[in-house]
Amino acid sequence: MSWTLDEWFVVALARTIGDGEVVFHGFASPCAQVAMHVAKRTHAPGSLLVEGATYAVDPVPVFVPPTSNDLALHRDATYRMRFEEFFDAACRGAIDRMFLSGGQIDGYGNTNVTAIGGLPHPKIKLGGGGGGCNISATIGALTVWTTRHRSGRTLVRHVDFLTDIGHRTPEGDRAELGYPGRGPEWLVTELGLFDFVDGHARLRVLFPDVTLADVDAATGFELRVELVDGLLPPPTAAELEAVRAVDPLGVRRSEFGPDELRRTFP
Amino acid sequence: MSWTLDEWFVVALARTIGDGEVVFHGFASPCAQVAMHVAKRTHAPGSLLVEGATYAVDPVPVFVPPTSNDLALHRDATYRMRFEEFFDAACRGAIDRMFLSGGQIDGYGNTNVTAIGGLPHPKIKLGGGGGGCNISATIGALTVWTTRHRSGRTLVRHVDFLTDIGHRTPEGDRAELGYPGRGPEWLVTELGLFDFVDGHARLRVLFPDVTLADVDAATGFELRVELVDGLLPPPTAAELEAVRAVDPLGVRRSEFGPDELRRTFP
Amino acid sequence: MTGFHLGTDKRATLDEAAALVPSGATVALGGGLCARLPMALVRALVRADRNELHVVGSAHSIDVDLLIAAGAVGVCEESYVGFEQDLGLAPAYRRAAETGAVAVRESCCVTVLTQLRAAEMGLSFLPVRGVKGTDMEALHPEYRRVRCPFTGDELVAVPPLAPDVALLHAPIGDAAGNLHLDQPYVLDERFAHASRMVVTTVDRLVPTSEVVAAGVTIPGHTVAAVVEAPFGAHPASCYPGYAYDRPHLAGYIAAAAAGGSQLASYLDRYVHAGEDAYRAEIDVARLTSWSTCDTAWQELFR
Amino acid sequence: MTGFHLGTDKRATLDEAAALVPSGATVALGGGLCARLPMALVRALVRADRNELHVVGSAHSIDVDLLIAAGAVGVCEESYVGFEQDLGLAPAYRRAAETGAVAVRESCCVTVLTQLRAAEMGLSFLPVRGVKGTDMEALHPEYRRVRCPFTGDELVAVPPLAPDVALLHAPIGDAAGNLHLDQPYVLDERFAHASRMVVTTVDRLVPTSEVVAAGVTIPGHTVAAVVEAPFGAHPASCYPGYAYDRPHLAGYIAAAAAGGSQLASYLDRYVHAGEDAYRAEIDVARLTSWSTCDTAWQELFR
Repeated sequence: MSWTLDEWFVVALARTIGDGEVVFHGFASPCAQVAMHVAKRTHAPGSLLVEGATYAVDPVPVFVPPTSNDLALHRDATYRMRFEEFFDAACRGAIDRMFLSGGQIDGYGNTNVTAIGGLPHPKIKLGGGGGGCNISATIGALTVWTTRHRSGRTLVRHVDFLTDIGHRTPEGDRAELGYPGRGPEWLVTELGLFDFVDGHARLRVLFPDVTLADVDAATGFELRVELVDGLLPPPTAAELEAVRAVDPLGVRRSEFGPDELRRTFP
Repeated sequence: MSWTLDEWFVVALARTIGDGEVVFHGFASPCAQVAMHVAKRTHAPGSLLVEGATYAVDPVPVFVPPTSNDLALHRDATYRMRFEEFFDAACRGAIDRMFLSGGQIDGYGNTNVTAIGGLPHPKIKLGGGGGGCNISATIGALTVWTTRHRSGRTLVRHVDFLTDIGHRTPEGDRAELGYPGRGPEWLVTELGLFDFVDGHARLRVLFPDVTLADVDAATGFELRVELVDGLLPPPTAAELEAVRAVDPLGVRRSEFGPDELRRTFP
Repeated sequence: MTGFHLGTDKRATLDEAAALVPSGATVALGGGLCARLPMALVRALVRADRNELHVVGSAHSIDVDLLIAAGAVGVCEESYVGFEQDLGLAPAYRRAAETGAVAVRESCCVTVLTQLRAAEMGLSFLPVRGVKGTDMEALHPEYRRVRCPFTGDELVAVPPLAPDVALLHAPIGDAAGNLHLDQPYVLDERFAHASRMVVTTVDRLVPTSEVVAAGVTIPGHTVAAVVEAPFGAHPASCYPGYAYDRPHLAGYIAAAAAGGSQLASYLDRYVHAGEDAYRAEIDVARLTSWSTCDTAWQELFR
Repeated sequence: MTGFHLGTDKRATLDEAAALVPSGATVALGGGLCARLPMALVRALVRADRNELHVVGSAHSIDVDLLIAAGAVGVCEESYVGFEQDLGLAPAYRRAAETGAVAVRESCCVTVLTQLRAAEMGLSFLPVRGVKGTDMEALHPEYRRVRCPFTGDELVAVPPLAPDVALLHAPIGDAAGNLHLDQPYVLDERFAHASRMVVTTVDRLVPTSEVVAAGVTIPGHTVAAVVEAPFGAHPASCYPGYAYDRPHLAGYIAAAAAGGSQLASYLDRYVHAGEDAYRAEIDVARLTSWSTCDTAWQELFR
């Protein structure tokens, strides 16, 4: 049995979901989207999935299309939340976990999905943050991810524009801001896996074809490292099968550069 | 052709509705409820009716039942507002007119539908105000009515409890309170018809079997009088036909005492 | 509500449902006036001898009045309790308000809605446009004033209202608690999302596919327990099943107005005897005749 | 919206509809991402040479980008503009933001929702829980802070947002403007109630009874004009009619990214040539094939 990095990456995201959690992903997030369904079909059958921009509850799509507001994603959902119903639930803390990515991510897990170079004079205007600015403050826990760690431009010391809240902003930490959400719990990259301690990312695991020097070279924020064994076991057969069944079009692959897509394991 | 006081009263209420107005009545308001449909079927075909506690838009009920949240009142409605949709529309000024009654009504058109004797020690606990407390502030204009003027206990100098806003409260007038609604425009009683000038009720017409002395004896607030002709013409055949067609059960009659129900015209 | 209620089988008995509502709880009552009231749950709470309930909602009738008649209510924060012009004032509510047996914190539909929305939106306050200048504010020392940072206007600020439990009744629902309602929904949707849990009865427990086909109004993830209770809203209406039972309501009002042994005998016959005995007393043929023709429908109200 | 739109016949042409949207107007765009976008109205506004529009909404794509590409937009206050991982950044938006040709007032879905609700509720402000600590506040000098009178917490206060016009597209609607939508409604309902008027296209203009049978999502009293425009959301999807037209979108993106003559030729061919010519270019068989089987559906995205 062999598998690709994109498959393992999705499995790593999926494992951040606890059984019985209420989980949401935003649009433009194929890896997170696939991961939610993988979790539901493997270790977290009791989770409740809110399907991205459709707000459908626990749908069973036959495939994941590359656009997030598509009828294919509603399949077999008993219920579709209204837009305001979902965002109210997120604001009052009824959603346990959300997946968040960013063009830039700092050591506190703050993300920039608005503009490289900031505003009003962006170097690159990114798409924008959707609802993350508010709901990153109140959702139970966040799984942050990027597939562009190796670029050296993604994990940065300071985000050029703070769109979504991590553990600490220039105006204070979550307690000082009055934010009930617990903030980023995991940061998953194509190089390895971070958790957060004292509100700062800490590297726990490297993918087997990655060295600490690779991560060090690619990370702009202070690199805290405390590696452990057993936190990123290889995908099980069931997990791989779920990834492939959920995502026959391979939309997850659109998040990765061509070099990363060539990585295979073991 | 002859008609009864309850029929003429409903016609008088109906005539306060302008063609093209968006009109609402609350629950426990059979006269107003029937009046809305009479107006729609006679002089105000372009009005939009929001049917009481069902929030159905422009239904055509076959009969008016004596309970306001009943499926019979939805008949042929294209649309039913949600509860919050109606109240939001009322709060932002999208509803042109509402009918309001009260156990007590003062000269400014403030009403008490909460408790005779006030709270916390009421002499008579009335049913309560529904949504009037807020929306009397913002709805375009109010038609206030009572069928108990003659009792002497209804039109009072001071309401024991101010539930719904008229033109002026102890905390100030509508401008001072920041209320965009224009307040009470008409006060219709079983004795006659008042308009409002400088924020105070002014008697304009008596029913033909009523004297000024009757009204004077029955009115607790300062009686301002400026009678005019032609403001309360007899019901037309079309109006009477509409009253009888809309209300075959005679629910409007439940608002009147037995003596008033015996009044016939001409 | 913070925290969804997961799980696919929430079926319960009326007693189990009542056990989720302790004395002293803040209870939102679904439906409105004499339609879709959770009467089987109300009766179960009376049998379970609850007291000091804090009831909240918009315009209600026999649900609140019966709870008060049975001594179950400490605080009443509804916008209206009564039987309109048809059957008049609510006798037990009126008496309890006049004697002080129940604390009257009458509210306004818009205020209650706004407070539920604050809970639903996770906000610690929301402003209302009205209330200022009325006597409602004196009745609610928990309200505050807040100045609009844009206009400088002073508005009334109200706190969030997150009921401990919302008691609902629906014509159909499934084992997971997905409910279909017909309009008007009144505050049932807002109650479901703002409350810590929904406890519901349904006239018919059906497969999920039947609820989905009719349309899911209240999602199962807001619901902690669902009880099949045919005629569970009676003597209120629950169309398309059954209409308003005017003779029963009139009988209740006479008993509640008289109090004493007449009230006790109503409670014995219609509450303490249990739901099976209750249903046996319903004139099913009459209350379901509304759909045969408009004349039959009208006859129900004469 | 203050003031309902009464009347039973609001049928209009695309040109008449566009005439209701002056340059400089604040325009809410219905639908979301690449679904149910009011593209025929967007094209009509470009043909009518509008400029300095202030567009507001949640997550959008070619609707906003095409308006920007054509020079129609002055201020962009959406929460996202782009084509997700599938087709990437929005080329015209990106260029206009980077050159300063459009003022970027990016917002958050929750903030926009809250501002619409303030307008809908007739309130001069509402608080949001988040935003504090982010750079969004600096981007919006119109926000204020407000102190919660209960907790003492400082919250961000946002003003009401009442768009001059909401441009919607629906699969079906009647002459009075009653519209049926399938979920997700995104912000269409909120736009309809918060805006001064709705201007809408429908794939099919049908009798009222057909809209009622499907369910009225947007009531006619919010709607000022309704235009029958088959494939009016294309190249976005409008199920059950038609799916996302990926090749068309890719072609647009290439043209918009190139700018200059390539963009001009896209506009000539697909916008200035008019809707009849536009519809003639649509591969109807392909886009309606999604319903035949899951395999065909998947093929649309390969």
